[in-house]
Amino acid sequence: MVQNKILQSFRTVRSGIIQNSSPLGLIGLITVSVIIILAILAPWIVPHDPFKIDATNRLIPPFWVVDGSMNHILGTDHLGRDILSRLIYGGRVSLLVGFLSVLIAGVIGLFLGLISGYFGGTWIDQFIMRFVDAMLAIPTLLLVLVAIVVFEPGIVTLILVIGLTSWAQYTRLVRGEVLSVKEREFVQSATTLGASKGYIIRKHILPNVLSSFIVVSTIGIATAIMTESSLSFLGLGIQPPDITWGGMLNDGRNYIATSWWIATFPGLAITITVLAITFLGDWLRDILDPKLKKGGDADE
Amino acid sequence: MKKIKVISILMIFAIIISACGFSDPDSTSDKEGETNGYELLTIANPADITTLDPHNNNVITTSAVLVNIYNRLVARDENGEFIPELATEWEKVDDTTWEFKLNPDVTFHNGDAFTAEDVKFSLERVAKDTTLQQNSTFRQIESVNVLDDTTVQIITGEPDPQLLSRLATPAASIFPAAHFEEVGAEEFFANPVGTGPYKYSAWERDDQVELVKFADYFAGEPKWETVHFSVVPEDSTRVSELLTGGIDIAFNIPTADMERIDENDGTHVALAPIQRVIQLWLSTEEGEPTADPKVREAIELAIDNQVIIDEILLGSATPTRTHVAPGNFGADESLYDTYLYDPERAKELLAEAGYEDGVTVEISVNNYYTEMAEVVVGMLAEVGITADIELIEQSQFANRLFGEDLDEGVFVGWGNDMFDGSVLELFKSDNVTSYSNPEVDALLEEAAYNMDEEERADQYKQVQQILAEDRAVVYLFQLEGRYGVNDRINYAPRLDELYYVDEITLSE
Amino acid sequence: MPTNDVLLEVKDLVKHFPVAKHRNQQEKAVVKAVDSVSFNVHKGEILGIVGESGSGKSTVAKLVMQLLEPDEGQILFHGNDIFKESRKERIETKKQVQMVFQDPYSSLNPRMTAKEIVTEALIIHKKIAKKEVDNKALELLEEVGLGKQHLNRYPHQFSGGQRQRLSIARALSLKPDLIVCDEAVSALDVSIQAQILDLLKQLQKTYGIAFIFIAHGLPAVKQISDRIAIMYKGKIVEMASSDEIFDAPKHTYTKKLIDAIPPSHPKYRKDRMVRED
Amino acid sequence: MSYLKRSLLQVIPSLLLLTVIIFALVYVAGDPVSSMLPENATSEDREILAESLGLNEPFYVQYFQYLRSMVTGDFGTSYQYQRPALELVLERLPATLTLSLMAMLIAIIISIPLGILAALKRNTFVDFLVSGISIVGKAMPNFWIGIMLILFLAVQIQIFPVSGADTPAHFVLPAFTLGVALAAEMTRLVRASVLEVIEEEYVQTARSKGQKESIVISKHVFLNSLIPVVTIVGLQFPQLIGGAIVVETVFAWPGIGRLLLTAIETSDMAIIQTIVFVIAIFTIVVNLLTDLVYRVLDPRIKYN
Amino acid sequence: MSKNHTGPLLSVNHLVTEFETRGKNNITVVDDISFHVNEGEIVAIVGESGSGKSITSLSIMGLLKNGGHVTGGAILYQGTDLLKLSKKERRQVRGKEMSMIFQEPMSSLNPMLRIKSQIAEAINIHQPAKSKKQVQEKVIDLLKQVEIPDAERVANRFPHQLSGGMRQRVMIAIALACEPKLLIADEPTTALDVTTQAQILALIKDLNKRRGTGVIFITHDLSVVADIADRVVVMYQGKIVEEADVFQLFDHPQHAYTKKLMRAMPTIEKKAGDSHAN
Repeated sequence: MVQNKILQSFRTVRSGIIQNSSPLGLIGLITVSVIIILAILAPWIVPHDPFKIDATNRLIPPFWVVDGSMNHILGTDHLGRDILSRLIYGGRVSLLVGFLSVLIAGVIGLFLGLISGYFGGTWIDQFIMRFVDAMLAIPTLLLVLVAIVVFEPGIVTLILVIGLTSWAQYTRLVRGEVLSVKEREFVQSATTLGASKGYIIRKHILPNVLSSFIVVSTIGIATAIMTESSLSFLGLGIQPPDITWGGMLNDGRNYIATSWWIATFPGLAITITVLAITFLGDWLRDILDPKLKKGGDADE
Repeated sequence: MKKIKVISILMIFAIIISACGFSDPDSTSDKEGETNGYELLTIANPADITTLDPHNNNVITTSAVLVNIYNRLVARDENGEFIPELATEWEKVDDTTWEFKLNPDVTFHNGDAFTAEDVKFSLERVAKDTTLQQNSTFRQIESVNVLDDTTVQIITGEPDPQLLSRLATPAASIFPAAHFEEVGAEEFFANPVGTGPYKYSAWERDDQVELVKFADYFAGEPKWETVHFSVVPEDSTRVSELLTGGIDIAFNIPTADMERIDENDGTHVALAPIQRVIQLWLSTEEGEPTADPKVREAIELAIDNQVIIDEILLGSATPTRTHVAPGNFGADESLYDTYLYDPERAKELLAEAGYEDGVTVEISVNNYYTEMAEVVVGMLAEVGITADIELIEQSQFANRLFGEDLDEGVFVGWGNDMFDGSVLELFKSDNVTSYSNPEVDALLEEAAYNMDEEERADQYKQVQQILAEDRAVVYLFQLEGRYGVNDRINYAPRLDELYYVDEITLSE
Repeated sequence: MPTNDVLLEVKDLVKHFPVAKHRNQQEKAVVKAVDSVSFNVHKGEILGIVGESGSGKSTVAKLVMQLLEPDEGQILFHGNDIFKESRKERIETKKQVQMVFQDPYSSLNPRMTAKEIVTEALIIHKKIAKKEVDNKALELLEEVGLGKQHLNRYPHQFSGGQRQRLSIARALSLKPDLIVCDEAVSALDVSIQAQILDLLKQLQKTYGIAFIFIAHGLPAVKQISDRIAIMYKGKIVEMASSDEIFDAPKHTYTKKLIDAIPPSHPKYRKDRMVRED
Repeated sequence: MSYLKRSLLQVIPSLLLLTVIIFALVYVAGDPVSSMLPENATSEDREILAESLGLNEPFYVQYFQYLRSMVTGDFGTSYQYQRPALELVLERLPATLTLSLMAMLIAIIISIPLGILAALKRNTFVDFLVSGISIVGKAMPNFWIGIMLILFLAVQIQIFPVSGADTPAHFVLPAFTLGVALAAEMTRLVRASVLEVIEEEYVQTARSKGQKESIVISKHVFLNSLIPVVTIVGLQFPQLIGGAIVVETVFAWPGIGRLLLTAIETSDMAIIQTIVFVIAIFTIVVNLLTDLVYRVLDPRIKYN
Repeated sequence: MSKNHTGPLLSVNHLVTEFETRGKNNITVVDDISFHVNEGEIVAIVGESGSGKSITSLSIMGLLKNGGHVTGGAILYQGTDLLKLSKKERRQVRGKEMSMIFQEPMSSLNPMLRIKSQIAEAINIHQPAKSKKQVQEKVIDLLKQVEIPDAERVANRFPHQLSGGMRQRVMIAIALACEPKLLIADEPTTALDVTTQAQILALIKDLNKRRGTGVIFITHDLSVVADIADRVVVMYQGKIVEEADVFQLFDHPQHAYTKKLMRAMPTIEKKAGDSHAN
């Protein structure tokens, strides 16, 4: 059964790729895959030790610029570290922060949203929604900032903090979706079949809520990566020697005018990743919509 | 359809044009109607002043501003020598009594005449009020006795060889006693009154402090009409402001921009040594790898001070093996402008200590010095020492330090606003460092109350030698202050990092 | 008809909905959606309920389906008051009363295949082993005139009429005694409507299932119903056999409804005489 | 009116929960004592100070004290500035609000025409370009945009001042930097909204009257597509203020964000609490306002 | 548009409408159809969903969207081929010469605007010379013409405050604002209750009779056709399969599809005892 499900969803995705071959979606998918693969394989493919500091080889420009060398294709930073290697390593942490924090926020948000939506109008719903309002009334960055002071900045802290402070938007989204799905007749129809609450949530509500949830989650990943870089800018991000794109961007901020490459490449990496994830999200929404699945038109 | 398109394009143009219309109003308006160029001086700091109360301040950038509003009895010249300010002369009556003759022709900004009562009030305030941040520096003062309008005696509890140094810090500023008591502290610091060359005009928080000329300044009419200490936290923005002529002096510019500023038409970089010495404290506590003197020595030998100075600081520092730099009391110049570097020997030492396969030390770093610390980490790695660094926000650093919540290694830049060897008291037992050496303790204790200058200086020199041998601290270098300066003015940065605005002149 | 033939008995059913209070209204305003409604459904009978939008006919359906709780009154199914039953009994009742909804586009979960939809009730009530699912699903689909090729399709791949067939197959799966059709053909093209009505009639004959057939117009109901109830503003204003309603309508509203029915041939036009002048 | 009353009542539990969240966070953040004393103070000094500040009381006592004084308008005193925190925050609030409003204005001015243009030219090069720019605009960290703008527009071509908050020209770069992400978001939203509305039958009705396409768009599409946009603008407001923390640092803008950063660096509890609270209240007010605007805009809600 | 034109009001000749689909062949939705409407005549187009009947009406109005294009044939209105007109000329035909009402009275009125301004808009477009007061009077007059009671009050309301039937009356008022010669009604009663449907049908018939407006009435419901049409065009899969006088069609349906439709019609009249039977 499980295998069937997996096979089926694989087929779904595959047919989605073939039939809704939005080029942007495909570009997004490929880009994200490449970044993930690079991140996983980082230790084996980086041309240099990304942590190796060499003060005498600092600020070497990329190879196509005068004074650049093929040894450091994208140049070196202000401490003489190889930028390409650091970019590849940085992707690890940035993606980890993005995915895991959204996972945390998503799980909490989905859970509370389902409860709140299903029990819409009751005191449970009221309580959850007031909590959501409270969370949403504070800018996420501000919440993260305050929280980061409490705990020491680090990868785990950051993931936890971003995750625990950004669930409210998911709750709100999921609740809204649940409320609207709940009114659809097929849910009533399941009730008339004698289905239990748990069954209805699991089988009817959740699958119909999931697609917009997934789309918003992909955007959440992008937002988390941006939040991390903003924190790095404010000096409260992930600490060296851990490498993140935000941290690299921040390292380079004083060199933008003199050694542009230090900040430009991580900046590009963030932008490209966020773009790719956004494309991927839009595209996921399309392929997760069964209405766009082909196969046998109505005949009568 | 067409109309919509036209409208949208027009809208976008409208923003751009309206924006351009406003652009650059101050740079043009300032230049016009200019008579002598002394109308406005703008100095940009990375942080705002924290208070207008010098007694309740321990931030150097705040002092740098406040010294223009208030005066002390004595001051230091640009080389660190004592010079008269509100006091015309002083003498040591006995080991615990000092007598000061005051300048009779001084008036406060509000017109009040400066008298001995003001000195008594001000110094006793900072010496007695334990809630003030500078209280501990002045606790030595038992009382201030007014002999007549222009004579005071300061009585210390113990013999205090550093009294003059204390009185020369900005924290010893003198307030108008009658006015202060009349309006109360809150109102006083909302509109502070001092005797300095510039009067307080406005403080727009996180934006700028505005001072204006005090024409009746006792030492002669000040040069500048208005002085702005503006706050530009982002380094690159501060440099940009300097390059576009928005400011005259930009403090603490990134080394990366030094060349740009020098090459830019109309700006240059001014460098001068400051009291700050970058140092790495190493725990000698039992159980830590750094408890082994060989490891500590290896660390010192692994660091190539000159490479950091040349590559990261572009030459704007001097290597040192002591905190007490020349110009300070008790400096051991044999330890200055020198460093030890021998990575091969460092490896040997590690092997001797049983760490052939490497050793890991944890270092807490004040994030102000991240870049240098990271290079040090790289150098330590070369000889087989893995340094895990934890960056600590500049302002959190002190908390963590005094909460004794730091790692075995501490990478820190430490100033010396007393210009005295007493700064070494950091290494007295039961202080923030873990170091404990009875010999050092005894020397420092004696020196603290020793009124014999020569002997006292010698005691400090001995301490410096012992520390250089024990390596509970590895000194790296004395920093230079890096200021970006507009070519229209002459500005020579000072050792104490203070801005004496009146020393800044227009260039010809 | 003898009373032991009664499958469903609705007694004095009342359901009010609160509406937002108006500024200068003191009392709580309510909509009397169902206002003291009583009727019986006999075994194997098709009862048509006709009323325009807002007449309360859908609320009656929801009450019968236990999707709503009544404010007053009783609903007896096989003689038991369904709102006083235990949880377990209620589930039993639910199995025996099924529903086909109006909107063929929202009454089917877009993420389930036809197979999953029609066998869902069986799986919920654990009446079927996993390997039987395909066979049972096919059986049900064939019952409503669909075939093997439809098993793994999603609802959006069906036409409106086919979807309504799916809904009926789903309702049939538990072999219920009563199926409530709430405007089940209103959204369909006329020719499709006829097919669905035929299907229902056939199911009634084959399995003896009773139907409550709700519609907003008389024509559809006339064709299929044994008896017809006319609802107007929350009340049943007239209830009689299908022929009686058309031959001798008593209530003025019933007459108005009949009057509004378009002719089946231009020759029955009411204004024909005028037009030909 | 009853709507307003109801909304206001709903706000109260949220605010209470908010105070708990804030207080808990700041409580854990803990020890402000060290930052208040000079570098060489003794541990007795620390103890005395902690005692005098009531920092040795248990959590709930401190919370209720906090709540009680807050109700009376006392948000505590900043250690760093030795002044009432509320006063400090309110002093900076106008700068941040002006910046945020300017950013929002810029975002609106940019996004509405571009969004409409993209929708009307759907699937053409123009649409692709606009959508592309807007996605990129959202994907760039705003401090990066800010530093770049300074380098090019202020240092290279010198058409705008670098930093500070003196003249209208000073607004342009920071407000633009802050508004870019919102503009990008809104452009996409306006586009989607217009595309949706343009499919509505009443638009066909207007065309069937023989109305000019430009008037069809301005009269029938524009206003209707504005409704979801208004809602988003309200929801985005807190994120805008969040962005201001970064932008204020880049452009030396003397607002609440800078105050917050200083406060965070010095663990100035009172200021942090007050800022979070004031921003939250502001957000709630803005949300109420957008709700009202929404009600005014949409007669379906207004006349019900 | 020549005033003294003598032929049919509208004649559609070999009309072909296609829709673009990305990357694939175009879909032909209306496939070479021809029919005409005389002045004062009600022509019903009957067909099931997807038969192309609505697309035909949109093609005539020039309101095709989503990649739909007329790719062949001619649409002659009083002898002028509408397809050869410029966009502007085409627009001026809409509303003034021919107008349209839609199926969904819920969504065919702009929810943001008051009833009066939506009707006034239709007047202002083609008769800009009218003063505000004249327009106002005309609005009320139109509302009265479509038998809306309390016209002054309704004029000031928003669409959502009206019932479905009232909205459809307002739509008809808008369509009639400039007294067009042709009214296209696309399933105008499908979403309405039976009694409301009867009223709207009566209204359309009445307007047709009193003003001589030609009507194209699109529906899937033969009984509505029986009630209203003079002539019937039956469409099936984009083609016209039958065209006949309404009596002829009901008495002698030719095409199999027509017959199927006929069979599906629910009948309520009793054959015997019908006074009109002849």
